[in-house]
Amino acid sequence: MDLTFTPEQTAFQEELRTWFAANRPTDPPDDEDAAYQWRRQWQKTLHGAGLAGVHWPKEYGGRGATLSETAIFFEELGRAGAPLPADVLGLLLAGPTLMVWGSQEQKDRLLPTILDAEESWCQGFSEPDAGSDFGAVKTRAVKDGDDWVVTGQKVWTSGAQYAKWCMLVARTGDPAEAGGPAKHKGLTYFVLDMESPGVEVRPLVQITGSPEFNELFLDEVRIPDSAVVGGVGNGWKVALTTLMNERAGLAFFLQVRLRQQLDALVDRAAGAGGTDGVIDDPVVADKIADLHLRTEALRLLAWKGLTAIERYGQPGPEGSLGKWLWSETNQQLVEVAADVFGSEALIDGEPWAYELLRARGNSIEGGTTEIQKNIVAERVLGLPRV
Amino acid sequence: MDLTFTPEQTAFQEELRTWFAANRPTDPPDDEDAAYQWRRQWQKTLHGAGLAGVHWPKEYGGRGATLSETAIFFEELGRAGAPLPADVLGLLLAGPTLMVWGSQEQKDRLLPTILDAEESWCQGFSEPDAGSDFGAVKTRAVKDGDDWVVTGQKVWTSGAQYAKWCMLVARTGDPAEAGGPAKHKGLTYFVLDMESPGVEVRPLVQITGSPEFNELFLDEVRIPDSAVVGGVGNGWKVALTTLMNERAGLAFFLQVRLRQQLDALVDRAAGAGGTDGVIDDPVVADKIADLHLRTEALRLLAWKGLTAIERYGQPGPEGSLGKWLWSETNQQLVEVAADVFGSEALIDGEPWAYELLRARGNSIEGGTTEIQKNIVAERVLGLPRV
Amino acid sequence: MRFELSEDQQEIQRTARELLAERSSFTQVRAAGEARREDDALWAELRDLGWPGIAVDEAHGGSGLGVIELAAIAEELGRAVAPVPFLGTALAGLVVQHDASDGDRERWLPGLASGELRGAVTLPGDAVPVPGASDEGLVVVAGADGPQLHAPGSGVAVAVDAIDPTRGHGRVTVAGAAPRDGGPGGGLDRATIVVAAELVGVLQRALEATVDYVKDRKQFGVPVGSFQAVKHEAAQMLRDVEVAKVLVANAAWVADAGDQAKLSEAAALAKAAASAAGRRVSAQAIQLHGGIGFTWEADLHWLFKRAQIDAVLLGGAGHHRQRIARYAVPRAAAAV
Amino acid sequence: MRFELSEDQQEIQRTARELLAERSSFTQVRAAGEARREDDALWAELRDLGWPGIAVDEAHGGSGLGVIELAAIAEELGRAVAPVPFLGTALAGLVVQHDASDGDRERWLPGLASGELRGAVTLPGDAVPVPGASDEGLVVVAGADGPQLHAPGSGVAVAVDAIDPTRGHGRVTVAGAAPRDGGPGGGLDRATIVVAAELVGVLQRALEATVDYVKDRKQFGVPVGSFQAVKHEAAQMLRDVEVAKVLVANAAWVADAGDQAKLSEAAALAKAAASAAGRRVSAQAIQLHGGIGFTWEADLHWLFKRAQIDAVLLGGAGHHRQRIARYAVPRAAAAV
Repeated sequence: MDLTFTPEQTAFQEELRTWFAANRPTDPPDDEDAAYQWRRQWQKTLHGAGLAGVHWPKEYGGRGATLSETAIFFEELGRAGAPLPADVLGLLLAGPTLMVWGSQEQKDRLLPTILDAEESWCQGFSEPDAGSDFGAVKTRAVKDGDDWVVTGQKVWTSGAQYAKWCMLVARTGDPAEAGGPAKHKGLTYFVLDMESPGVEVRPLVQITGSPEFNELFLDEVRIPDSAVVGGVGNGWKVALTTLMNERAGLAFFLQVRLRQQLDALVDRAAGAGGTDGVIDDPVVADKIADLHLRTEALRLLAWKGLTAIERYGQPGPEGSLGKWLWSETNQQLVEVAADVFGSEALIDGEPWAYELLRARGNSIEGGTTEIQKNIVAERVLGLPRV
Repeated sequence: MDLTFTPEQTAFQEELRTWFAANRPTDPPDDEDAAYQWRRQWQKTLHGAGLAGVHWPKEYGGRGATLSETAIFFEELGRAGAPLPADVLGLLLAGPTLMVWGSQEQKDRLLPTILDAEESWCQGFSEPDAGSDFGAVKTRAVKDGDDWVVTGQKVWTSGAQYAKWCMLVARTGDPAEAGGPAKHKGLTYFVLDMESPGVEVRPLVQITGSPEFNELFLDEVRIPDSAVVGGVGNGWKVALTTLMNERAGLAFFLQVRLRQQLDALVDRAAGAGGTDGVIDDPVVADKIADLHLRTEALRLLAWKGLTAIERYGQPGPEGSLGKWLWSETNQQLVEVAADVFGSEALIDGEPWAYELLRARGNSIEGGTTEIQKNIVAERVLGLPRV
Repeated sequence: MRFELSEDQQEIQRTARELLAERSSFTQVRAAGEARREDDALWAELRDLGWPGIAVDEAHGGSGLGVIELAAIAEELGRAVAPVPFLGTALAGLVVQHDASDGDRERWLPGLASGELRGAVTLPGDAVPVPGASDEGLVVVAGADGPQLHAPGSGVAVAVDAIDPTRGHGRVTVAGAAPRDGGPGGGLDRATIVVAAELVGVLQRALEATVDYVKDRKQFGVPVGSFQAVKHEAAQMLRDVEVAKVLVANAAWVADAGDQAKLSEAAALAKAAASAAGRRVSAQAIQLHGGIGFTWEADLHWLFKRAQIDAVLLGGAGHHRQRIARYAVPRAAAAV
Repeated sequence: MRFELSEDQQEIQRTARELLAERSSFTQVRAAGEARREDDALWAELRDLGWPGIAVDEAHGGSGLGVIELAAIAEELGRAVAPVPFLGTALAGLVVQHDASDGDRERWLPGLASGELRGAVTLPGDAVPVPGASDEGLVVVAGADGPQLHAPGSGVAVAVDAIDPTRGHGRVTVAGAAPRDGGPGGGLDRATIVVAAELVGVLQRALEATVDYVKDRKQFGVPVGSFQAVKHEAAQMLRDVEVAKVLVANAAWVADAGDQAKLSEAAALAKAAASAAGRRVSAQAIQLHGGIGFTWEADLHWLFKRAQIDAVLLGGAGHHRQRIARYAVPRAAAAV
């Protein structure tokens, strides 16, 4: 056991703290488009300091950070109260996927504009009738000369209104395969230019009132064959690479954000009773202690998972448990907040009210809690699929 | 809405209270066999007052009580701190099943000795590999002249060591049907004389240390054809009648017993803090309030279920929910008790320690909680079986 | 012992349900919610039908019926997330009628019964957005020493946009502790029961919508309702709703039977159960709808948002559980 | 940052596991439990190997290793439900070494380190059956003003038959409140961590037994482990165990790193997590075994019973959560 950082890691952490303190962004504008531009500017600032893609290899313009350093970066980003860069999908998902599967031409064209926030990305995986079931993808791509002609609908495409590119999975095999035993075989992974004719983006408003996601409609959109990633019919494998990258660094960011929310809640709960820096209501204290315990466990689980990956090349059970525990903990936190903060958590426009509503999505987005439990039972405990 | 008793019901309740006050049994002996005889004597006392089978029709020697009166009987029995009669399986299960399915000869021979506690019953439904799955019954009965020759094993047969008769379900059809699509077709319901050669009863000790249940081994036991109940191959239907009777009155008894346990716990929790008749620890108070709420809900659900049966001839969702809620509540209660009572709940032989261990069986016996939830989802909410 | 509404009570409930199915569909709720404007036409119609005064004494212009009938109507309005200022007005009527002075009764009840005057009830020291509280209406702060009545124009209520946009809310900041009991005449207890009844209606609707959805929606080639995890979660929702239902029904009956000794305990049990179920069931409804359930379009959020407010209005589950614990002690002492 | 045992620590754990698989199988545990007699031969063997003194200073006859190594051994003994008086003796060694006077160290540590003297630790005001507490051994009552040491023959401990029959317990009734912190030198904190570690071992075994069982056992023609409800319950067991594990590992590391400022909080987190998991996981193991799990024959009950005692020994989950809340406040104040 050694739960301290190496001198190099400590130096990196201190470098980041100093840099974040000096470069903390201003408060975000209220307007949605302006807020996006503000986060884009933040990414450019990070890029200027070589911090936009710390985990990217140096050959692609990154810093070549180790997994631990990447974790430290996301912890410090969260701790500084700074936002994620604008194109987190490009930086965490599209970029690493292209590095593995992309052609030289694709890498040369697409990677540099991710880092410098000149072109951003969205993800076209989910469909209205597919949900968590990748094999049910119905969006069709039919070869026509040197192009593929694509028609279909995608949902939950966050950032689509700002994206130049889309990671698109479509069915190039027999449509009858959808949902069948060969359902994963006929899938192909494309890079879609969002400015192509036939692409339509419609905002999908959430229960928070914010259009955080979009629906994406594709009507006979032409994609050149050169935009296929990883070969025709290989889309399932390529998409898995994308999905595997999804939560690596984010787990650290989310865990620190949870810690910050909890600290704000504890501070208020202690102040509210207000005698001597303790929480006067033992029932609230009991709940807050449990939140504190879970949040600390999430931090430790994230680091334990990293040790497993660094030493054995594969994650332990920590990763699969983390998403589930995080979403549940965040949902409990906002409910305790509703009790402690009263009105503030129930009045439109107040940050805690937004959190109360937004947290309901935590156990759905990025794989529902039900799916996470299946994964833990089947892949970690080895229980039979049926 | 009318949550009061009719004058007749109130009179019956008062009659019972008076009678129980005058006839409260002595404390039970420690020895297991002696305790059984004590409960048998108690049933004889009840029978002497016409109270052994209040729900039995008058033609069979019962009191012909309505469902509400039967509920009142079990509530008052529990409230008096009195035990259930010794042959609760005969009174609640075997008797009512025979009334529906038995031949005149069977009724004449078997019903009177149930009421007067001269002969008692056990239930041979469960098997080691069947558990909750009736269709997997493997005990075989093969016709040989006028007899059936039965070989197999049963488990969870409580009271088998004292029983004269056993409600036995065995497979008279093709053994290959077990677990197959026609799995319920080849079952037949027998009355087995426990004194027959080839019957062996072995105590099955529980985690409490008590042999509350038994294993029953049948080795070429001969049962006369006249002991078939409801016809060869009709065993599934007959057994369902038995199962439907299982919790009718017991729900009221269990609910009142839970209330008594909770009152004892509350009394102690209030005394422990001991200032002014409140529970000083708000965390304990919070948990106890929830137990109180659940116990009160169980009482109301039981009565609501009775209204549904009396008015519409079929139970509402209350019955299926009751078993699940009761077992969970009782398990929570014993854990709170372990916190409030300290040592007493963790020392062998102390009543609360017995309860702590015994409660673990609540969510397994009589259909596991998982099965109860399936039933609620499929039969009450109408969700698809697959 | 008959654990169901009488024929007359069922008729009231059925009529309310049919009217609101027509007049407060999700399309209409959406129109009101998105505009943040209550449905004045619907409110006028309900006033004409005498709903606001259903439990107000006939002497003061009401129908003189009981909490059972009022709760039945509140449940239907909850089920429909009706965009009208009914709840606050009805609650104020209960507290004024049972806990206030004769003079206050004469002064305020006729207006509340006709719905001409809007009302709202809250606890002192509470910071919850209060449905119906506005400077144009009567604001009742039900304190330990009985209700304080704040007349229209008193400025005690400040309008706020609560997360439930289907009716108006106000913030009422009055210091003091919430009363341990339920009002000198049981008015606050009755009001608490009616909030719980509205909440039960909201949850019943959320459960039904969820069951319909999971029967219909397919994933991995089968209805999602055939997955055991979904089944068990739906079963848990039903259990939560049923537990709240029987405790609310019991409390309403205790109120109308005039059993003052048991009223506070029954009301606390009803609200504790409904509040706990309120958060769990409305959240689980979204969960079992998956991504769709998290969209504005899916209409579940109207239910979720109203449930969040009702769950804390006149005290949340924790507040009422502390009250229940106090009632449990003498009860146990008597029994043991 | 390396979140796993070092090679040496892994070697200690592996050796312990192998030895106990041989010497404390369920057959052997059953023999001891049914006779209510600890396994003296096994205890002699463990004493020869120096286990009781693993974390006692070399100056006092121990091996001078840390809480990490001791916790690794305690975890294995828990996994094996070993019928030996190890736990109490090791806990007493920790408290005497870190929280007692030099004189007491010299007087008591050599005997505890060799296992010649048995020990036990409990909190004042607690009524839990204390593993190892007997009139023949040293009984430590870790109070708010430091530990009170009760020498053999003091009569402070009365032998009781606890529900866990695989080792001896005593009832120690000393008035007073449990300390808010974890001993003047962190000895009580370290002892708390070691109880949590034993508990984690018990739970890990319960989880593994359950997973094996549900993979194997068939019902309705398929392994019960293929039912989604069973899968999800098993997943929850794993989560509970993993959460407890990382918090125990962290606390042991904080103890050995000598970070006194963080020790009490880390110990409280570890014990709160392990105690909560202790009840849930051991109960769920029985549940997922169905009827079989409820039988004496199935051996799960040895795990369940030890888990019940460990869950409340040196404070249950609720006690430690109240402590955690106190540590959370200054932490938040510093951060916000």
